[in-house]
Amino acid sequence: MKKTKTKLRSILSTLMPGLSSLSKRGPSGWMVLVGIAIVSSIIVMTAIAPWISPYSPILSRVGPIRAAPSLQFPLGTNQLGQDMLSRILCGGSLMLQVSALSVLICFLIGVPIGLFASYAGGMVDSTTSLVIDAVYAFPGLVIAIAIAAMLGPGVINTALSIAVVYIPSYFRIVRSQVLSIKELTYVEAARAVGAKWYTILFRYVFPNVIPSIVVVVTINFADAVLTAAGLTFIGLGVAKNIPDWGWDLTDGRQYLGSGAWWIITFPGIMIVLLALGFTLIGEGLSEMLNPKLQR
Amino acid sequence: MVERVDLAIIALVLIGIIVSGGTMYYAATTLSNVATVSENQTALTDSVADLTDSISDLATITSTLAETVNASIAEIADLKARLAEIEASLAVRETLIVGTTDSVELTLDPAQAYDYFGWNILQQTSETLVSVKPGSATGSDFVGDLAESWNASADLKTWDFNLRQGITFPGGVAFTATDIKYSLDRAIALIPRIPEGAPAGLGYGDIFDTIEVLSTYRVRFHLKISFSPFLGILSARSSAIVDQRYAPIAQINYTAGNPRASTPVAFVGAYTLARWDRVAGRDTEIRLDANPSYWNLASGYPKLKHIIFRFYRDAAALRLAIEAGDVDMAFRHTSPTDVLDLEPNPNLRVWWGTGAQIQYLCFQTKRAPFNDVRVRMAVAAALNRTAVTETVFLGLAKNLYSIIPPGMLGHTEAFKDAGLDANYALTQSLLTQAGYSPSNPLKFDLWYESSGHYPSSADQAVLYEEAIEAAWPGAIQVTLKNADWASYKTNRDTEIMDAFVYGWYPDYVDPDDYAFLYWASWLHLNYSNATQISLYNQARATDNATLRTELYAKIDDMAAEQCSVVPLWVSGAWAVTKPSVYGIYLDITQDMRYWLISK
Amino acid sequence: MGLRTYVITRILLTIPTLLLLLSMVFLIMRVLPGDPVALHFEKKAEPAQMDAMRRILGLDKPLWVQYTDYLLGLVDVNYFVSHGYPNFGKSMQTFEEVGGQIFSAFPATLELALYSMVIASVIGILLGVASSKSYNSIPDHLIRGFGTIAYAIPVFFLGIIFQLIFGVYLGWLPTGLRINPRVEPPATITGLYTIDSLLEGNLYKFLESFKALLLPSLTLGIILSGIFIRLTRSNMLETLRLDFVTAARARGLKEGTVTYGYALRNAFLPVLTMMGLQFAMLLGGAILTESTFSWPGLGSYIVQRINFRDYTAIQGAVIMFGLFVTVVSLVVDVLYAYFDPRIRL
Amino acid sequence: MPLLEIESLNVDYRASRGTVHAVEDASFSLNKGETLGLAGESGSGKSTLGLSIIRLVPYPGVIASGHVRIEGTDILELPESEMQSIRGRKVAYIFQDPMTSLNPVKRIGAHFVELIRTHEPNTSAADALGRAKTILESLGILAERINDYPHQFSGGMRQRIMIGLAITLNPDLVMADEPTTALDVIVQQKILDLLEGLRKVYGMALILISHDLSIILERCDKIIVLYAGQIFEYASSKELHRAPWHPYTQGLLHSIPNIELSDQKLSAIPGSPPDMLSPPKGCRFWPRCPYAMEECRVEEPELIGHEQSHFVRCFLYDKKAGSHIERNREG
Repeated sequence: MKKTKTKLRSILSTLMPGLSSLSKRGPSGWMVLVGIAIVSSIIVMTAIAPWISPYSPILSRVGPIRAAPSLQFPLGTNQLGQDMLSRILCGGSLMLQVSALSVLICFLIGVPIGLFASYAGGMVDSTTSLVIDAVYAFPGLVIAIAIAAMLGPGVINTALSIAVVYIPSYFRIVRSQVLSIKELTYVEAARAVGAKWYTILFRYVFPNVIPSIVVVVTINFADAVLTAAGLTFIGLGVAKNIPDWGWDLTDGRQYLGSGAWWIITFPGIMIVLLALGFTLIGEGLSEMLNPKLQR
Repeated sequence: MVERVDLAIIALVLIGIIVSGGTMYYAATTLSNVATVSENQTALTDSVADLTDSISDLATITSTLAETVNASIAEIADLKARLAEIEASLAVRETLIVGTTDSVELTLDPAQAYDYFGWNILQQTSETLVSVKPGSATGSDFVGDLAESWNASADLKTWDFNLRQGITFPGGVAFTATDIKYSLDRAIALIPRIPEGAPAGLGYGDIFDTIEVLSTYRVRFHLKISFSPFLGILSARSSAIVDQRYAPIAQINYTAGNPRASTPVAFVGAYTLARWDRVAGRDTEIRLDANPSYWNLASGYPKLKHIIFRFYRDAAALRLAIEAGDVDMAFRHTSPTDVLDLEPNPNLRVWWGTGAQIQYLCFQTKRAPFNDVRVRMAVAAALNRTAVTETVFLGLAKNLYSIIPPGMLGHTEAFKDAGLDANYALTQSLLTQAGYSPSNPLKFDLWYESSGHYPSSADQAVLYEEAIEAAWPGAIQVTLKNADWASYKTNRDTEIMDAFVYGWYPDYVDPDDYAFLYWASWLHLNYSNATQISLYNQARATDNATLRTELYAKIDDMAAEQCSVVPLWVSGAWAVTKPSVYGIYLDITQDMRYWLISK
Repeated sequence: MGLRTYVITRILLTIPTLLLLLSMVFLIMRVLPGDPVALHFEKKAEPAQMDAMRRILGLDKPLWVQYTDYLLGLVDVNYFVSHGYPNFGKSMQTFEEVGGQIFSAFPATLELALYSMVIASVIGILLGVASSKSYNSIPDHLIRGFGTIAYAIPVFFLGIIFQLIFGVYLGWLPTGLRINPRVEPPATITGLYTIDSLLEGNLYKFLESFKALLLPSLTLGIILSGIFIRLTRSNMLETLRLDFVTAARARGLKEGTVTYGYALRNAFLPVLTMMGLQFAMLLGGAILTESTFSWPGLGSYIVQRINFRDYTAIQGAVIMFGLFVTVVSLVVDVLYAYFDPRIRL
Repeated sequence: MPLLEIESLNVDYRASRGTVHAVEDASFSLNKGETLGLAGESGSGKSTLGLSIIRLVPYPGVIASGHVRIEGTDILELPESEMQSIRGRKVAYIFQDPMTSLNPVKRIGAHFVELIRTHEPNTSAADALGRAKTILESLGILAERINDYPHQFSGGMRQRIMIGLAITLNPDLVMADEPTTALDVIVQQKILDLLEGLRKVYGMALILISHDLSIILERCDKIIVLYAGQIFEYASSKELHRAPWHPYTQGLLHSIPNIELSDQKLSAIPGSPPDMLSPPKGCRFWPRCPYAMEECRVEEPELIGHEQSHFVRCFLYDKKAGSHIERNREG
């Protein structure tokens, strides 16, 4: 246990200086480390997949249909006789693209709105809050489904439909932060010496909001992955000729009854891992950044 | 002093306790019943032994004896009662429980219903003049139901029917020729107000002219056109006979709000609709009871007293249900994988039949690349049907080389004969003629429907794309695109799809209901062909089978040269039942005739 | 501010929110590609027929008329009195009363939500407390691990796994539907099968419906418990470090009293609020759970209706969902105010 | 036998960044009815010392070694259950901030009832409530307010309630940790007087923990001066007041305004307490000590005593116990 810990630490610290400092931050630090490890390894895997995957992930009948895991096909084959291992290796890209895109969109829209609206205060603030809360108070998936159906399949469209769901949480966190920071003495002081509003907003307020945004971003990553999987499950995924864990998971279901557990299990595990990685990072960070919990 | 906040936690936990507690209690009571019975019996034998040993405490023993006996009798009676109650609630005997993933789309009014399951239920509850003989191979040999005999004029424009006598509606009202006239007049009259109904869909307006009651039991149909498949039309559910009392001529179901409120339940069919529950626009329970005044009772139909339908969301759920024995029969749809997987199961029996559902590839002939017939033909030649039927449908669907499915007259192998199947050499030569090459590749979008309207359409699309691109590596670039059914239809009408896969399900079993697909206006392919149409109309106007066969064959051959629509495959048909169930006919009509089933 | 006025104002505040939601959905639906009219015609559809259908569906009117008509329908009192539910209009696909459809589907969702909420809160609170008590020790790490993983599992994946284990391999529990198909559903009183069957006094039916309910609610409950564990834990950790907890210990009170009577009782309030906020998410999960378990609830209803572009149905369902969520959050707020002596209403 | 006897007690804080010796080798004893003052700057470990007496050192603190004997029994060996019965009944603890040391969602009465019935299970709730009422009365709080919630009371009243809770089961020892710092000056005196009075009435021993030496000087018989977790000086308050030995104590005394000395120049101790994670080698005070010598930087002085009444930890005083003649400061 201890040995592996130290080993992991040394590896990581060579990988990226500064990470090792995390490991000094107790369990929460470790959560972040493990999370980063999982996510980065998945990213790397997906990146090099084309070179390491034994077969083409979309080529049908490279082996028998629904063949159980064997030496030739370590993770078996699916209903089209495609090699599951290759599909697992390549299948992450879609999830990663979608989640990354949606997070980007959320960030670019949610944060500015949150900053300006809550800093401006008054009518602007209250009206935006009303709209945002309306969205927030509603089962996100329904909206995602509706919008996904509206925009039709496609990476960007899926990302958009997910983004719409998570923008509110950005707005809310930013708003709550800004409202508290606004009143802090040094901001008051800055205002007193006649600093411009944008100076205050970006020089004083924004930097203080960042930590809590980082947490939301990571959690959002996890949720985006899960929501993307959910949309595919409902049948709003992108075209089938791109390997995707979400699709395999959805397809696999109808072959469970006939005992082909491997079609669904492995993509499922991958999705869980990816979401888990992001969640770990998020939770670790949020615990570190939560002053009330620091001892 | 009870603190308020306690309540919150208590409340939370309490609900949990109540729920689990309830279960515990139930389990406990039943178990204890069983236990005490056996206890009492052992006690009884013991006490008998004691009796023989000593007479001294005879009194006590007899008393205990009495007690125990009474007790056990009471307990057993109690258990029996419970058992009986349960059995009664299940009504296992004479009941067939059918699991399905279907649901009545809208209504059970013949003038409006236009979905497979709705028609299937109607077929049990209603009667038509004629119907296809169960097990018919071609679907063209008709037997009389309400009609005893019939004959058509030479020009196929006038049809006379002699009706079966002594048939009564439930409640004893006699069935006569006026009911025929009434029912079909009603169907036609409602067309403008039910534009989506079957009579509109089957074009009753273009076929029927007038209906004339010759006598109580004779009726004559005057048609606008010479129409050979007229018996097919009459055997369609939209021609079912309704009861004037329950189906007023002006009645449109959805104006009544609740479709059940206005659904004519009293036909003259083998079964009557005893119960129909819907939750959120989907069926949750349908129960059919045997019709006591069914005209064909004499010959022993219907065989079963009750048919109960259970509704599952998807094939996976349905498979689990039939496997677990929750239902006696699973019909529409267990997936090919599942049915093949279940076949060896000794506790189940799989019935195979003929399918009539077809799928075909459509080309948008309005614009490039598919305004060039050579390109259409090239892609048609690149299609690998076998890959799909064998891989996706595991051989349960059959390659289709003619728009008319096998078994029906006029079915040919036109596209195969024209070499339009996995014929990569042909593809390459045709594309070269059309000026395409790896340096100037052919690019187009291939669309499929992705919300489950068609079976495993995504997997099919993947294979089609693979085959097409493999035909001439580098020279063909297919972009796979998908849309859910609603958008798919819009895309069809807005003509944005270069090539797309579409399906067809027959209204009546006759080539007449298939052949027109090659130029069907509603596919928006901007393809029309006067010769084909005239051939089609000729085939309509004659009842000479050989002549019709030739005509349809001609249409197919021309289609293979034009490639506006390329037939892909025809579905198989199957039902899974418990071994005890028999009397299932899965013929080309696709009808499930429940009155023939027994167990 | 008295409790009543507070509640009333809150209710009044939900109206604009719902109106906003409705308008958004109303517009979104109308820009969705796909046309409820076309969906009624499998093949031939002459323009005349299309127009007829469009008239029947009331889609021939200009948009704002449709909108105002819809709103007027919603507040149609006579209709409400006669039908027992507001006038959501008729389904554009089945022509049934949307109100009727929704209210027939809602109990299923309610029952699912209710049980999963109970499961989630019981698991979440108990484990959360346990892990906060054993801060930074093995049990703490284990529980947190469980919580984090539970949060990261796609709800339908967990559901399928449960179906596979308990339904297929062990065959203990049904894998779908609200009650065993061979059993007559209980007479509808509340619409919640478990409750109705108890009211009927039929324990057999209760057992059956409970068995059917177990897997879905467990699936959803476990997923949700992940969050609740985290919330309870962090709030407990904060509270456990407050003076009055140490003070209580210093007075020699039993550890149980200190943990539950002091720490949890104070930590519970923020957890309660968060539970309220999580409710929307629970419903989101319910949609996937329902389609995994053939659960005939509002979730599968809305998914299916979106496929049919059934405008009225979706609008109705959205309002229903929104109402559900807002009511829950309202209840939570009131509870909070009621339980926390520092807040006086 | 003394009421409380502490022997070479060590308390560590095992933080993730290293171990802090919050209390180091503390030994002293306290007799029935005596009053002891624990003085020292914040972070000097006085609260930790106090809490370790009832075994409530907060996480991640642990009592590393030593003995805490109450009436001869070493409480560090006791099982938790017996420890619980000691807390509140034998030893009571009054916390610094009355605003946060009552359960905000419990009524005042509930606090009392709970306390009484935990330690005397066969008292009826009614009796317990009665007792609570009388105690409140005696503290000058109206009995009918027994059903109010903490937030409805002022700080001073809450501290009274805390004191009330402390004395309810008239314990042998009451510890008051900065009982007045959170309150304004007038109330402070009232509270302290109240405490004093009650102590006399019930004859309890009192440990008064405060950063304010003046309060301790006027209220306590014995005084312990803590610095960076170590006892620097331990003497009777008279002795200490007359002749403070340790430079640190002297510093503290100089920083107290004194009415008697008219021409007193107030002076604060330069510098600030050390970082406990890496305390200075040798004497922990030398960086701030005006008399720091070579050896102070190298080795750590021990607590040496003359008579049984005065101990000090400083090289200025001869290791040879007995002589308390100060070495010439030039040397």
